[in-house]
Amino acid sequence: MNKAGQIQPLSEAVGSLVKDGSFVALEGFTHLIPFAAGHELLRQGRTDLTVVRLTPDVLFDQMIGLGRVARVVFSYGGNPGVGSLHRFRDAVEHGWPREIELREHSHAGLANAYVAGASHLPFAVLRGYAGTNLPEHSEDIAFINCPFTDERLSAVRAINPDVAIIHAQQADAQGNVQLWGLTGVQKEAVLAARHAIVTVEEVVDELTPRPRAIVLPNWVLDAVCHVPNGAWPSYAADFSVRDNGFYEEWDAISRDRDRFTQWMEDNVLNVTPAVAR
Amino acid sequence: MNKAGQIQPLSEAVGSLVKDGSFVALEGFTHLIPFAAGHELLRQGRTDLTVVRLTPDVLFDQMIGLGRVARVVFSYGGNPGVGSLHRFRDAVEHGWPREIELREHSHAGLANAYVAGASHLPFAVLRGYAGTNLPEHSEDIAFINCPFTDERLSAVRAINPDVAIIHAQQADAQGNVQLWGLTGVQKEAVLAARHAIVTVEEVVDELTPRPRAIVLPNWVLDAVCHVPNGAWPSYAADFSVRDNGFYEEWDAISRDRDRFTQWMEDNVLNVTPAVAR
Amino acid sequence: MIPVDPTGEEVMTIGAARELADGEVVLVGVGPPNAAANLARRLDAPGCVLVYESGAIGARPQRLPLSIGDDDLAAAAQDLVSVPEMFNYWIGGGRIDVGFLGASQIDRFGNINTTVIGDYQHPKVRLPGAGGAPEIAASAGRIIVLLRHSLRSFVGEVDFITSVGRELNGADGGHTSAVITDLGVLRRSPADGELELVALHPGVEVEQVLEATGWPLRVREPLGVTEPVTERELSELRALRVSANGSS
Amino acid sequence: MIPVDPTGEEVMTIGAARELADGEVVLVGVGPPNAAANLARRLDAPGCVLVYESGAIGARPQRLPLSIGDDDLAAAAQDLVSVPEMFNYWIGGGRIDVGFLGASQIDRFGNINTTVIGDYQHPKVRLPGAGGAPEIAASAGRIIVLLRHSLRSFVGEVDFITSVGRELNGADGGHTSAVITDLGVLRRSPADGELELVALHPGVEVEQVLEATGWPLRVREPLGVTEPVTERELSELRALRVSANGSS
Repeated sequence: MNKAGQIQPLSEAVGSLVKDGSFVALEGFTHLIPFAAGHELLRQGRTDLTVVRLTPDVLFDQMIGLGRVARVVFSYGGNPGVGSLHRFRDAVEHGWPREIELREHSHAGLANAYVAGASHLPFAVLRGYAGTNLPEHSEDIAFINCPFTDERLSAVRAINPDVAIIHAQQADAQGNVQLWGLTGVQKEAVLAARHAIVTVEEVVDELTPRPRAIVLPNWVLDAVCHVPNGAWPSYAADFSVRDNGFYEEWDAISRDRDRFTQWMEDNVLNVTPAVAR
Repeated sequence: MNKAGQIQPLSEAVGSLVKDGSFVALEGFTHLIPFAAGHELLRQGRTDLTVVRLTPDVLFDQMIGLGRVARVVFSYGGNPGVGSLHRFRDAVEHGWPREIELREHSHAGLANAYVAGASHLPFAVLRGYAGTNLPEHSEDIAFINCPFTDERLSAVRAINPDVAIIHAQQADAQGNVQLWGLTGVQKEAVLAARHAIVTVEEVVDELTPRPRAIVLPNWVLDAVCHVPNGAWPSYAADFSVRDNGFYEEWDAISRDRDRFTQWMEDNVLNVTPAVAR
Repeated sequence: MIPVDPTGEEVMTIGAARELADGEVVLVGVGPPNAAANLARRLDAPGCVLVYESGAIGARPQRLPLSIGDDDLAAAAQDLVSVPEMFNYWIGGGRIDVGFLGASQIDRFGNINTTVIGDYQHPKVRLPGAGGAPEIAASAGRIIVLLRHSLRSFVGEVDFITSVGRELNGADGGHTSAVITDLGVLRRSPADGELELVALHPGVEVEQVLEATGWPLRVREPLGVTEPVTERELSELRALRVSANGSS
Repeated sequence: MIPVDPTGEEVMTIGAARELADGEVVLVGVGPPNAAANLARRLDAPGCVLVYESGAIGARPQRLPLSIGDDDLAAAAQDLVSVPEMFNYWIGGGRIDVGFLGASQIDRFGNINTTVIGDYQHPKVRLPGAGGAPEIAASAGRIIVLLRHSLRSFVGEVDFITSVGRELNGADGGHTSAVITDLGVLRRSPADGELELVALHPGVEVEQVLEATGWPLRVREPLGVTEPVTERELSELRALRVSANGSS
């Protein structure tokens, strides 16, 4: 199916594709995290979201702390190299500013749930989960027997988000996208979702194949948006470096409810993003 | 597990790893077909083999025609762009020079059998096979129900060959391998097999990452052998082009049992391969 | 003026090329479908996305690929992916609008046999087998089969169902929606999925088709006639073939 | 001469680094395991292959990675693969000899909790969760846990089993084989898989360990003492840390 994704402003892409209550994947495994797109979604007031990501970090902490998230599907919720996600913990431990529902996986389980979603299969099979307490708290994990060996294995329910949002290094003028370096589960997230938005560091005339890259042709994308530095404080290899200082700073900002709220107003909600990128 | 694959002569690699009766994958999907290694195996007299490949073409036709193959696991047995594999047909239709057992898949089924093998899982799930006559002639295809949706899906038994043999463009001096272009199921075949042999076009000091490449580190390989043009009449992108003329010529050579046998003696069995490559 | 009359295979290939709408995502197999898809891209469907099961996505071959593993095909593609990814994410994932398939036998419901003629265990003719066809047939939006008309190929019952011709659950769409032959065009009945003759190529009589079909073929009224092959279509197709031969 | 005495964490990290044999394939998690594996590579196991769940295979970082997604870590790796491939082909595929894991709680069988302190639905402390640990624990040849000794961490029963500590079917090998703490070394009993104190770090008394362990810890006789930290080990570790700080 040819979605013929076009280059367009981020505000239009998010505005037309993300609704209140949408199931949104914002993927990026330690690299290329789509912060700018997530912030745009917050500025547009979207709420009651189900959000999914293997490694919810500061971006999900921000969304959760503003009360925009009803449900988080995830496998590791920490501030990498720093410690806790305080807004995430506050929501789970004290229901502030609202209760959130958790749908919890291991990385292997959630990655394979995307794989199943991308493959148009209702589930995926893996080892793992056996003997852990994870299955008893999840409707998305089950056990099945191998039809050949009768071995017991785990199964995870496929994930098919309404919208997948990722950040990449490059698009060409037709909206074909290339990203490289640690590419995580981004291909699977895009192919599993009904719609896909990609923000990119730069738009070039033609994509030159790069080592260790994945390509997402425009016909599997709905929108491509030119947003330089759209991963900050995460990074885009060959364009920026990870702002480790900000991740450490976030620990202090997010510990306090009022300071967090004020910071979000000053730095995300009441900010006009650079235009005409 | 670190197999610490070393660079060594092809004759030693094949001699130490392939036995009569071995289950051998010789993979290459329309590109990088390991002809030289297959011929070495024939010269060493190996027989009663179970051989697996998605697209058995001229190489398997040669092995089958010499009576070295007891069983073929495959999904498409033709001479691409030319027509039938006459030795394969003669064995199936007339049992010449011996009966062979077929274990037949679709591409999707066999590719996923390798995926399961590489993932240390006993089976893989896919759509497909439903309504076809393939399952009733296979012990390697079954049907299972999704534990979440109860949808009926097909399952294929994992494949774990004794040895996988592939051809690649490059190795470095430590035996790390890089191949690029159409890479088929080669990574899965190597990772699914107990042992792996790779023949390469060239040995370089250091591998430079290439676009559209896969890398097989030496610790998943048993042996790496320097065999320039080791894919002929197939090709290695950026090193050689496909010898389409030979594939057409093969049609005539292989139609006749005597001409075939003579050709194999003159061109494969009684040939000393170039040494010290 | 067309210098030489089109052959049956040329009429068939051009008829298949006309089936594609611009921008569609097309899974291309070996043989005549390969020519048809590449011809369409040079005619009225330049935005078609060609996908080859060998792993090439968005292939833009400069010459007609001789096999689906052609070097030129890989070099000019938008991306190359592994075969498992191709079948799981791209074909199985439901991203293909049109699958072109060939066949050795086809029946009235569009079931395809590429496995054996005769009994499976003791075949009269051992055919190449399934390849990617079963999953392409099951996953693509619609399937177009290219096949020369003959009693050997158009049979009452295929000896072996390699790929299923119609939706198993009776749902709309999918599976064999059209068969383009050297004599005319068959399409799937919206009512029950049986193939019906809907058009003859110019100069072909309906009796020729019925005689070359191994079951009582339904004829849809009014029976159409396909547009004559144009000079542009034929010259583009022949140029494609010359480029292929030049490369071998 | 060691300029400054090693801290407890340094003793623990160096002890973990000593567990690796040259050439082993090591799955490295965040935090202290990261330092231990990179230290081993600079000491007696230069041929160790470092694998990060972020997708880096054969990583050769020039400085200590701050997170498993460090840019330097990716750039110098032998290869980068997707996260699904990492978990399916490399970790699940059984290619890892040693998995280094951290923990918030551990029990006598090496079961690990990184999910919650307290009740799952109403936790006292919500921890980050599973990450890659359950499958690493289930698939690696052996698991080494790095954890500072305290009653909060070494508990009679973990509040939540995130990763399983011993083979479910009682088979040899696999799962938690050693716990390196700031006080000493615990190893899995070959008989029943329970963790036993096998060595103390120099200057540590056995009572200190027993008091910091929330179950009646078995002591294997004769109880050993680990080799004192060498100047080379300590200076290499400190150089690693300086390089990490210098990069932030």
